[in-house]
Amino acid sequence: MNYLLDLQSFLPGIIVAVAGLAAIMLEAFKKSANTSFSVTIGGIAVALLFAIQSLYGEAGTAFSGMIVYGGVGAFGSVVVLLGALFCVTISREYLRDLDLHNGEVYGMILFSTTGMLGLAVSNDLITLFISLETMSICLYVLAGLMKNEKIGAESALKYFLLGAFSTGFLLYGIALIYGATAATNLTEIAAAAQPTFLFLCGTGLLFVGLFFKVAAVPFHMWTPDVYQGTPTTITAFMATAAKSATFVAFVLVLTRMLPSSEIGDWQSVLQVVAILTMIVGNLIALAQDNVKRMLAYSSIAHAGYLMVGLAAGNEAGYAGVLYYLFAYTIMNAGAFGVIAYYERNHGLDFTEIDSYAGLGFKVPVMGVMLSVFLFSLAGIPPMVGFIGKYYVFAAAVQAGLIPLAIIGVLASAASVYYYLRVMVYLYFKEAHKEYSLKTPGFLFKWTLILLAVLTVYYGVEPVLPTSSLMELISSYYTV
Amino acid sequence: MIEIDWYLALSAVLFTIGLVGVLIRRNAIVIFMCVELMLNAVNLTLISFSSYHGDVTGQILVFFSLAVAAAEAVIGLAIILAIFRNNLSVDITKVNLLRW
Amino acid sequence: MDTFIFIFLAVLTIGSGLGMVLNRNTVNSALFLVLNMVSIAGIYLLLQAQFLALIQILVYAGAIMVLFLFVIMLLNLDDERSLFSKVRAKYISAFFLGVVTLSLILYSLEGVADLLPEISPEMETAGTVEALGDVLYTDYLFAFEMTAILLTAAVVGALMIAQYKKSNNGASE
Amino acid sequence: MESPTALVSLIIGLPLLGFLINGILGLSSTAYRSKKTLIGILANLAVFIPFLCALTLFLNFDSESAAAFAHLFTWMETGSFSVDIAYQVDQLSLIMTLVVTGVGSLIHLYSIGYMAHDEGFWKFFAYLNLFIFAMLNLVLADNLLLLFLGWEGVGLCSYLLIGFWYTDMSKSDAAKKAFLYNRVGDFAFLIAIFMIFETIGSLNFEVILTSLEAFSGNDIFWIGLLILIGATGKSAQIPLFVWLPDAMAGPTPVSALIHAATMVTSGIYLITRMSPMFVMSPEVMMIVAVIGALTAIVAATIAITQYDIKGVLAYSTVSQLGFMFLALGSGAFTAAIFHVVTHAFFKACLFLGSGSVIHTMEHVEHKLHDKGKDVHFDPQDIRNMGGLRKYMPSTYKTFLIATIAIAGIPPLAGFFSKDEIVMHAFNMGFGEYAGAMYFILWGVATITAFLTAFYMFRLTFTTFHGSFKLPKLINGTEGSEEYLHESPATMTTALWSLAGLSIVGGFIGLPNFVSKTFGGDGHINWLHEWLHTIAADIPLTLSGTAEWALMTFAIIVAAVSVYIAYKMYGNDQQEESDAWIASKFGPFYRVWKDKYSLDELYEGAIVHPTVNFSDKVLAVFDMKIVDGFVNAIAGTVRISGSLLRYIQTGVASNYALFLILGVILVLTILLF
Repeated sequence: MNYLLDLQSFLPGIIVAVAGLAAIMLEAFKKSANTSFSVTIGGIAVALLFAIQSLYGEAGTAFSGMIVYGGVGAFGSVVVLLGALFCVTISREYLRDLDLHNGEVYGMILFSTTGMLGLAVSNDLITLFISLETMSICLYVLAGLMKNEKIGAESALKYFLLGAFSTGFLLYGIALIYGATAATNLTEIAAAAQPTFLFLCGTGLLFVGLFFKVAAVPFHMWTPDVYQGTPTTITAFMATAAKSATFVAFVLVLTRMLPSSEIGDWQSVLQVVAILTMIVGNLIALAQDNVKRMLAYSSIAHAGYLMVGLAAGNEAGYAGVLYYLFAYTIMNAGAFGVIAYYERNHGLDFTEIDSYAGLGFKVPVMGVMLSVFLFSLAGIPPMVGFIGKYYVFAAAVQAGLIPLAIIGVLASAASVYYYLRVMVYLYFKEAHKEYSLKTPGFLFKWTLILLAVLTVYYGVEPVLPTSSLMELISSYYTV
Repeated sequence: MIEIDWYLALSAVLFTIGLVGVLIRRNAIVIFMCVELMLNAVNLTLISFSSYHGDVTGQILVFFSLAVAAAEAVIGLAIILAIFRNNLSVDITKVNLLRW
Repeated sequence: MDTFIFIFLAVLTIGSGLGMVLNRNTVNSALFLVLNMVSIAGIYLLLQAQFLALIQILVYAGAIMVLFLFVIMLLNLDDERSLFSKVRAKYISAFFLGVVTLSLILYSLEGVADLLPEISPEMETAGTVEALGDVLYTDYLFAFEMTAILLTAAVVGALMIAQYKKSNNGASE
Repeated sequence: MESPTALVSLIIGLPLLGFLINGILGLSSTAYRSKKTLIGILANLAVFIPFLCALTLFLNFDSESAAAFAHLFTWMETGSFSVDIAYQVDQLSLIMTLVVTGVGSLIHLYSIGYMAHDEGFWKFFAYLNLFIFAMLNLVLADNLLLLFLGWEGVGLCSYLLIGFWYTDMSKSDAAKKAFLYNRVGDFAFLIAIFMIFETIGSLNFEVILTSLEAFSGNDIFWIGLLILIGATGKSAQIPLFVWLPDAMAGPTPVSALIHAATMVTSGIYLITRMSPMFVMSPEVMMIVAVIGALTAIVAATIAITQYDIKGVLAYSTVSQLGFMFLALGSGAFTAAIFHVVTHAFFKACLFLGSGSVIHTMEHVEHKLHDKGKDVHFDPQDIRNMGGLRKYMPSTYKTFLIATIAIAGIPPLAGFFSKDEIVMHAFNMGFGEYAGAMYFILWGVATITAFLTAFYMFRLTFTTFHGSFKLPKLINGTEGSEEYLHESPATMTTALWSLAGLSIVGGFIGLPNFVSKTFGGDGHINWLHEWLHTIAADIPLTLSGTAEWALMTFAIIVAAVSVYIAYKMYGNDQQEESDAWIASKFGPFYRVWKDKYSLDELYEGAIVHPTVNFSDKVLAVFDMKIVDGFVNAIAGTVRISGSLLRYIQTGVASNYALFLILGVILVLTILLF
């Protein structure tokens, strides 16, 4: 066994973990949050480079089949690292204003990212479980960053209690699958799988654990509360990187552990949950007056669209999910970023939609960018969000799930209402009182501009056409 | 000789007791203890399968699950401390500022 | 003989579990949970998982539950009379949901005994520290390393959350 | 010819880049907005460099070259349907690109001076660049879908630019009107696109035009008709032309660029592109010709009665577009494109000249205000002008050149193109299908040509000859002629360039018969040679003598018309002469002056009855049933949203309850 080779296959994760340790050490001994910040950015950026490099390498398994490298896992790692990178770059100013800027926060973000990277490459239920827990434990802490505020502690408590509760189901699912197949490795399970009730029940409970993490209805209830009570840039991190990692793990489970649809009717489960998620997420989002909470429900709705791609169960669907994750990471990080900016100026209450009246003209570039991100989230061409939706819905149609696609399109049409509502407030309502906004800092502003440019650019030229994503998926068939 | 059914059923019953406990209790610490009970129940299932399969993987998984439980306990109790400081209570029905 | 021990332990486990859920005193609940964990450790012995039985007592009953008790004492939460849910519908629905979930799980266990009739003879050696350590540091190295990160993160995270009114400007403490 | 991808990317990309740079920087930085020189130069380069690129492509191309394609990327792809961002470089698209970027560059140059004092300077140039980008997409697209995107894009830009001074209510109304009338046409065009896709399964021009036999005669008729309706919307033909005169509310360079030289000719471009299909249906051809001739004469008669300098030019544009449609309908696609080119030159020149005049008249008004005189007058009303040639010689000379060109006096540009059109219409009179009709159309065209020369010289004489009338008409404006001045160099440069083009522009389409008469080989019509692979022209069958006779006749008509106009308006007799015409033509004149009451007709015949009907009948139906239904759905959605949110009680154990419900749901689906 060549450990060096194994280590190399998880190089991005190792780099991020080491950076995390460094960030905490720097905080402890040098008391320098800025150095930690630089280490964090540097670590994630280097990890990102290695992840991109492995995207072009060949696929295989490492650590005695515990993880996969290359292929879908590499793509997932890239998306996770992108999400982490963007969220960290927009975090500094925001956290400073909240008086939360210190190295431990970055350490937590990095450890959490390590967990996500493990999740995105897991080829074994044990890896999946441990990585998921590493990610979650750090997220519980991050959710409670504003521990001296009532809502901060509350969001951490809810996230933690329900997260631990769902972990119970996840672990039970793994136990039953193990009982039915005597294996935890995904491919070994696929080889040993029989359509026994034990196995089906196990996969069902495993799904529950994953559904919880991606905030699918009816496992979504924690999402709005936690998103609202978490510092906004950290919310962006949860909504993009964490969700992407879990969805990639989901894709790995479906393609590697459950390739045969004859054993169980997983597609129906995914379909029902997708429909529930799209409908409930969008309906409640319609009734929200808090922009941050609205975005939380919208992220639930987006989990529904992603689930449509999973329910399609074909390569096009999985490829669509991967593309959508990329798109979603870009546009959602951007949207949360702009909201964080507005919030930074006027405190935490400044997420009520009423306070957005007339904001669009204050710092025009921010207003325009928020509009771009919201257009993209609403799936209006030529934004990247449209392309993502198009791919997953087209895959559903290809798989013959036409009703599902129709519900998806209707739901996303309804979603236009609440996204545009924010824009109506931004541009067509009179501001209640005169005030000025802080000028956004250099890094913050240009990160958002980059995100906005990417949102439009990938909407106009989707350089990651589904066919090459499909190759990523099929590259795993032999390993 | 005890058949595996009995172990599994015992485990399922314990799991359900924990589950119902989570639903009916209002004390955050007790709810958390119920979750620990659920995890224990799952560990029992894993060890039973491990023994009857004669495969060590299940025990390894229990080992990791113990580590996770320990980590969760540390974090969870810290969060409960924070809640207590803010609310002077650990009653979760009173922790409902975030809703709707 | 095994059977009697099992029945005894099973009754003890279920009883202590119910005791934990139903007792109004938080300290008592915690003590019931300790009892529950010890008896589960006994069942592990029946299943020939000696090492894990030991850890169960050391880690769970010994470390984790002491932590629980410590926090309960710290917060002075011994009595919870007022904290019991008064809504009867909630009990009924919780009980109902519990029964449905339990029956679904039990339903899925059908036929397992035919597949796995008896404890594998390999367990004589498989439950020992050597056997576990052997695979833990080779086959499951990745998970082991990830656990290391997990525990580090948990310790740091707990500090972050539990620190009281830390002034955060530039980490002056 | 090697692959044109790089050059095409530049041609398409630079205007977009210009739009993005000026748009984003202008939006984000107020400091940038005041750097007008920089903004102007960037915007100009963003059009001028593409012009040079197009010129390079053009010089490497000859009339026999096969079309070259630049496939930039595939936007989306599923199954047989793909959206390709791909461009087609051939003789036709090159001509159009040269016109769009060439005239576009000059107008951009002119705008630097014209808009110099406007607050929205950066926005104006950003929009203009965006327009050029959309227009280039339209003319270079290799498939109907991309063309349609460009088609919608130019519509959007036109809407934005007409309403550029959106604070003025009437201007934003004009923008809305343009938008609405265009939507009607676009809708028809879209249906045509669907029909084509359904039959052929592709929207690529090459594929469509090589598989025309797949269409039944009926299909061709309906598709042709729908495309025609689309074209009448964008190119302001009967019945959808009423938006164009109102569209002159926008800044004058916009009128010159969009509503005279480029966007409004996109309908003609589209039909020429699809010409092999149109010639298959003589019925549609005749409808096209009739619409064109009718529009030409209707607009010309209205133009006679107008006092607004831009109004006259607007109706003149509609009328000239009518000529182009007549050409299309007569199978003279080359002549139509020829007229597009020459018209772009002289009409842009006229509009810019009028802009120069308006600019100076506004200057007079401002100066008077500065002097504390509270006078108001319409700076666009020609009755206030007169004698301007003394004060703005360059504007006068260029305006006069362009007027001669549009009037059809040889050897200026307008003469050749218009003559070719009229001749083709006459030629079609001998055709198999509806010959007599084409003779009538020829007559209509000749009368229109007469009217064109007349109203254009009326405009020129009234504006520039005689004496400055403002001081005589309005108290407090005495001595205001001292404020009249020539426009800045950026504006006159553009004017002179366009005037020069109006003089020589006609030589790209010299009539072939002239050469034959003098023993040549009959191939001096360069444009005809250039486009012969694309435009499915119906050849002329007239004898040389007949052609000479027709041409001479046309020259005489134009000359007589100019002479009459000179006699009537050459020396300050505008008021008496208009009155004389009014008395002579009595009821007709009133109809012309009321613009055939078309706006009122649409209002009365369509809008009012619809409103009445809907008030009386539909309203009840609407309120009780439709509204009820819609409200019920919307209400249900909103209420269920509002109710559902209360599931979220904020108590964690309730959340756990739903989680368990989910568990039961999942397990039930899987196990049973």
